[in-house]
Amino acid sequence: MIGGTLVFLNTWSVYYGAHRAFGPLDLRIGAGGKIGIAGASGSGKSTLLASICGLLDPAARTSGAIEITGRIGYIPQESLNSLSPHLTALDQVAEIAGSRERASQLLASIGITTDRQNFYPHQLSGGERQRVLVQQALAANPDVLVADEPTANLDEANEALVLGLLETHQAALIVASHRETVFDRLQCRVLRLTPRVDARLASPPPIPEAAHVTARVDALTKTYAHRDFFLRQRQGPHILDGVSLVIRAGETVALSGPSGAGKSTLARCLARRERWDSGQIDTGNRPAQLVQQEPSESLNPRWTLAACLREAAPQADADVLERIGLSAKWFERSVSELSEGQRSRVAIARAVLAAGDGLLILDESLASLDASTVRDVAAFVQDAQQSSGMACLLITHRLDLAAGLAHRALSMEQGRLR
Amino acid sequence: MTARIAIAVIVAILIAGPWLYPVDPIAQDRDAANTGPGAHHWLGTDEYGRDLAARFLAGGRWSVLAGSAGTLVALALGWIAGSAAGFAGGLADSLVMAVSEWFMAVPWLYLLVAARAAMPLNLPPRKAILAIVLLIAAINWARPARLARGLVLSLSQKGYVEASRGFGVPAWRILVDHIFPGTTGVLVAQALSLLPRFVLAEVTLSFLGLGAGEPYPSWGGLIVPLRHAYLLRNQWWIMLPVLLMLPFFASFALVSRQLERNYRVSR
Amino acid sequence: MIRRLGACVLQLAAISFIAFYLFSVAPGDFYSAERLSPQLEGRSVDQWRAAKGLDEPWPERYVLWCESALRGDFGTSLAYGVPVARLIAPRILKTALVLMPSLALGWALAFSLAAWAARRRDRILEPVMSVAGMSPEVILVSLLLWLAVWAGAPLAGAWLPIAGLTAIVVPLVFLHAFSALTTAREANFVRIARSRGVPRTRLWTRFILPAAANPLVSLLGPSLATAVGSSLVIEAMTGWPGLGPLFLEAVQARDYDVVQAVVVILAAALTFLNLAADLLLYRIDPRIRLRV
Amino acid sequence: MSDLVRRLAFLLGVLCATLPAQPQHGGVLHVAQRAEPKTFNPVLALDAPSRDVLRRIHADLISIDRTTQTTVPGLAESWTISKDGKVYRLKLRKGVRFSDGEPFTADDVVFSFALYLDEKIKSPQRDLLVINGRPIECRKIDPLTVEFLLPQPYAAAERLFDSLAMLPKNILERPWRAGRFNEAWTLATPPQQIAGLGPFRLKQYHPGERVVLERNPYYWKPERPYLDSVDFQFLPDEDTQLARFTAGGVDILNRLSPQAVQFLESRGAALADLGPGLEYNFLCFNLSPGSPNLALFSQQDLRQALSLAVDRPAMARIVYRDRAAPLWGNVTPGNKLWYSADLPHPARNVGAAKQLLKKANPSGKPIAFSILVSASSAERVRMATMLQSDWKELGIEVNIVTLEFRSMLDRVLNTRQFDTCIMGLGGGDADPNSEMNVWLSSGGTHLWNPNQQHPATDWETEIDGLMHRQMITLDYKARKAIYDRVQSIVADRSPMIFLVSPHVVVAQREVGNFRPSILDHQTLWNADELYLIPGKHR
Repeated sequence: MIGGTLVFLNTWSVYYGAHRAFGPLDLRIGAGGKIGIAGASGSGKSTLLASICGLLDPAARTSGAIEITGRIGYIPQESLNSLSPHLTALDQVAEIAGSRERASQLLASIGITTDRQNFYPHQLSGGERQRVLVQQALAANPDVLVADEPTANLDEANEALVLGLLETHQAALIVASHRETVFDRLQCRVLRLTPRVDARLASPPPIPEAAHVTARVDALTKTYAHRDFFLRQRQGPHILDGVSLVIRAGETVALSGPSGAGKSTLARCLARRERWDSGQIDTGNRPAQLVQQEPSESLNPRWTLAACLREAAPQADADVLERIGLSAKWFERSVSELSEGQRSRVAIARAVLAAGDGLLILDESLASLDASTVRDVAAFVQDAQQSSGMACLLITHRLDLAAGLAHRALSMEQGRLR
Repeated sequence: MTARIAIAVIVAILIAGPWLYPVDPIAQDRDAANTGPGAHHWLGTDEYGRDLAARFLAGGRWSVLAGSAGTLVALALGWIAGSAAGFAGGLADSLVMAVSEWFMAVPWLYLLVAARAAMPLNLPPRKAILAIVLLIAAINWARPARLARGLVLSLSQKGYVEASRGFGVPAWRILVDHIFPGTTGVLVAQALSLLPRFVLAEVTLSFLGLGAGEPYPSWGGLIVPLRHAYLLRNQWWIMLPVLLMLPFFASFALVSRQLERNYRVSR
Repeated sequence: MIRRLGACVLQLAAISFIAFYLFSVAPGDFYSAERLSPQLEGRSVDQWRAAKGLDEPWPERYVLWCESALRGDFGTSLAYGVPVARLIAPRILKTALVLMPSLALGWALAFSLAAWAARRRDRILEPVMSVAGMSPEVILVSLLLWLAVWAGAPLAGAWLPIAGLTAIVVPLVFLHAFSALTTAREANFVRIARSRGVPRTRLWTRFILPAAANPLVSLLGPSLATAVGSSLVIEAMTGWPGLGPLFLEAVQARDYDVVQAVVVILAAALTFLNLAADLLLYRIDPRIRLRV
Repeated sequence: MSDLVRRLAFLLGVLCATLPAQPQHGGVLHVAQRAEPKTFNPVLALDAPSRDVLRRIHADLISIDRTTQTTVPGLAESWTISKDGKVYRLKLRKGVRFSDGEPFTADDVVFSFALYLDEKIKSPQRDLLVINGRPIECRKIDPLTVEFLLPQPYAAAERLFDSLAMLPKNILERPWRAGRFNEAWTLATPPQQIAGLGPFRLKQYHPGERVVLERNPYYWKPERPYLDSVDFQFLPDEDTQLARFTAGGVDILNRLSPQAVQFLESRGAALADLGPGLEYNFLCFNLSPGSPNLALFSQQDLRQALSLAVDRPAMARIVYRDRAAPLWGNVTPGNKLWYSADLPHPARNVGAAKQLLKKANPSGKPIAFSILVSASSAERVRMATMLQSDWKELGIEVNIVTLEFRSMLDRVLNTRQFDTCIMGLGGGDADPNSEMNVWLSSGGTHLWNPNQQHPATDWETEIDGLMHRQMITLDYKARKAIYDRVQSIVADRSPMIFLVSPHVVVAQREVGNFRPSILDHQTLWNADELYLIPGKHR
């Protein structure tokens, strides 16, 4: 085979049972090569990368040829269980790097200070974890870096850091993402598993004059207190510190800020999923509807779409599916048959129906969704705002979304709104 | 898969027993006492000359029923208490857990002794044993409860549960619609691993002097002689019924394990 | 810590109460058997009962028991006429003498078996163990006895009860260890670490074993509980002079001070082992130790 | 092969045991015991295990020769009985010493009886020494003579002295005076503080494990005992006992279960079948006023019908593997002095039984009742199972209720809430006097209707009279005649249905002078004569 080729795929495809995840696919990458894998969610990006790294789960069947020469460094999509909960950040890297000194340098080089190096994954922020994963991969100084959504739920600052790392490293690069900006930044040849879609977002509808207040938050304060092993009270830091906020009917408010700033806590309080220490929340007669990261999680996989939708809105019928870009025929299908992205569409649509003229909160729900999904969902939300005057709190770290969808943008830091 | 078939076959045999092998399990053919397997008595006879094959079949029918009853009670109590604790959380939770710990530490033997002694004299032995088994089941709610609690705890943090809370679905509906269905897999697995224990409970009971249901056969009763395996080596055939039970128990264990693994994977 | 201990003490109190109550509902008492002897007049038996205060209602007896127990005096055995403490002390040692080795042995054996089975994705051992786990002690021991004689092994000494107990512990531990290890080795971060080229031994020592630890640590208490329960029966059968024969005899003879003492002591042992297990968990699992 | 060797060894053993070989000194005899002793104080000992051990340590004035079942001199070398049978004068042996070297005198005898009769101590032996509410008196005549005054003539009173341990005044008097006798000689007492007159003395006690006795150097019989020590091992489980026996760790086994006997037979062990013992098993009807089924059971025809329908030989064959004697009366063939041979032994006759039943139950309405039996006695549960199938042929539905031992006793002796129960009696002495409480209608163990103020039936009245008469009749023949009458009444009225009497079977490995008996202690009663046949013991 041709010298310098590190990864070579020939009519390569992966099946789960009868369903083909992707392919057949041809791909060749040599030293220094950079390939971006684009495609709607459910198009098999992650499966492709896993298959290259030999991390396919045993159930999958493959066909075609694959040749890997040289060491692969895999950067999985950030999540708690991609790092061992029993090792400190330093050890995670040291296990690969061989020496703690080198590991310490590597981590310091990406802004993880020596004191935070001895933290365990659950103590680190999502961004820090993602950076640790990257450094772990780099520590093995691989010939090919395989990164799966490396920036999916990172704020601007972290995203820049991580992409910087990938850029500067001399290894060849295969990166999967649903965001074109990543590819532009890394200047890589883009391989599309599904055709590119026009992801321009419709501008937000005007807020009707004298719109009544849908949600009011006054001086909301919350600290985390827990009993430790010896049943002693432990006073935690302020998560929310006198937050006040007003959202009017039909209005969309974007809320951004570094991870750990208290955005999600505010959302959970609004949705009455958490208690707070002091202050008032008034969302009218019903609590706010909250959709969190991984919206698909909020559908019971054992149920049919019909059941899921009707649980929230008894009057829901099949044409809801049409309006979010799914076929009405699937109304009676089981959730488990749907792809990640399709589930997310349904989940968000359901929340919208449930919210009615109340408040809808999207907490990073759009972060991991591909462009076309975001577009359809956004459209659906905006319809609802126009027809029923639903208000929307959009928590996101993506300025493009905030700019495209919100009437006004707020940012939060250390429990305070700015 | 084979295990499931095995279970089905054995259950079928047990049910069809009286027709396949029409022998009275409690008739004493005293001249043929302690005879080995033969054309007359397929599995030989016990010290009264009662046909062991017939006793195996009849006993199996009864023991499996009694065992299932026991399992049902234990799991029902355990699951209700456990999921209540796990779902409600807070004080109720810690209370249930504490009580369950007591239940596991207290010697219940006396309760069994007392209960047996308090039963009316005209209560047929089988009903008496069944009552004891059910009592044991009621006492053994603790372990299933802890299991159920764990499951419910993890389930009630799932996105779709929080979501339907958000929709204002009442708690009982959430339990019924989302949480119980989520636990059924493990529930069945538990049931399968518990049932044999309840069938075997009788053995320990008889060791503790809580009696067997003479003259009526039961699998527990057929195993009891094995306690004297050392003495009864020259009556090897008393082991035959036990050997016949093994595949049954084994396949139960197998299926139970499979179900548990499936659950682990699905999570 | 104080609160935690307080909870344990409360639990012990509850257990002692329930045990005592259950005792009182069982018919007959220590002297029932003497009534059957033709050489004895019923009157003398009544006198004995009265002398030992057996004719008092059980609540009073319980209060009395609590008072003396708090003073560290567990009463006097009806059968032996000596303080229960003196009766039990030597036997606890003997029981520990078989408990500890068989627990250690059982855990070691079961764990290595489980690790082996988990590594080569073995499918046979598991069902075998779960069937073995069902067999009642009484039968297990008598089969052991049979084997021992057949093999001409010496029947005196500790090895027989130890073997029996180990046979009880192994399946229990194996099943938990096996499922814990199989889940751990399939865990996401383990597969990633493997793909990063972490050598196998490191993979097991640094990634898989810590991940499998939690369920096993929380198994410590239950495994001891099971072992103790079985040891009572096994000792009685093999004639090992531990708590077992004494306890079963006392149960049948309604020698309630002895029974009560044994129950409370065992319960205490279990409670504090559970506490220790939690402490250990707290030490080894950062997610519990360091909450955000 | 190894089996052949074993058989040869066994034959050899039998030879050596039978040939008048010269007894050898030395060696340890290992004996298996179900439970450990509860006390080392013979005055307080309630349970068999304690007595089995203590009787090797202590000695009595007059003993019952276990083989002839008649009395022979013990510490008292001779005794005389006054004409009216109220005064017993015992002459003690000269130069007898306790195991600590202290001499044994009349004072010790008087002291011992003071202990047994002390109301505060509440010794279980006390009731034996109290005749019609008046205690026996004990007087010292001179250092080697004691005199016993009975409140009334008492047949075979000398038997009372058997197994009444004579105790050292110099050791036990202080605690007794201090009112702390109940703490004396417990299991916690150091062995050297315990002294007795028996062939052995206490050496070590390992809690829950074993008691070791050593040769008593001061034992009064010259050259006795042969054994250096006796080692009682506590093995609650019979299977383990047998395993140890076959492995050679145990020399003597007592109270063997039928299964065990069969097993030992198959292993060719040296078994001694002594024929039926004193234990008689029976089904007892509940004839108390409050009995649930009184109307039914008080019909004699029914009781007799049921008795007729019992297949006793089959019971002996199946329950005891033919090592038992069918019973039709309360005295077993094993009781040489009191067995009455001319008691009728009607064979099973279902036809006749049905006839009787019709008389008892003309309406022919279905009869159903329950049999109460202790779950801890496998044999009696088996009897119940057989009775049930026997009586099914009479169209009677029997429900077997197996209860844990003490729960069952509570129903039988306390609440009296039962229809019928299966029990066994006859552990003690062969003499009728030891069973007064069973046959007197006022007795506490008059099981079918205990503690009556006045006899409920005329036949019970008659039995009462007879029992009192035999107690004061001194002539054996006359007593025998009276007691035979009692037996025939009970058998005919059958308030109890007598079933079977198991043989006493014991096993031994190369033990010389082995002369087992059906009376307690079956194998060790002549421990001072036992010796180990040389060359056979590790």
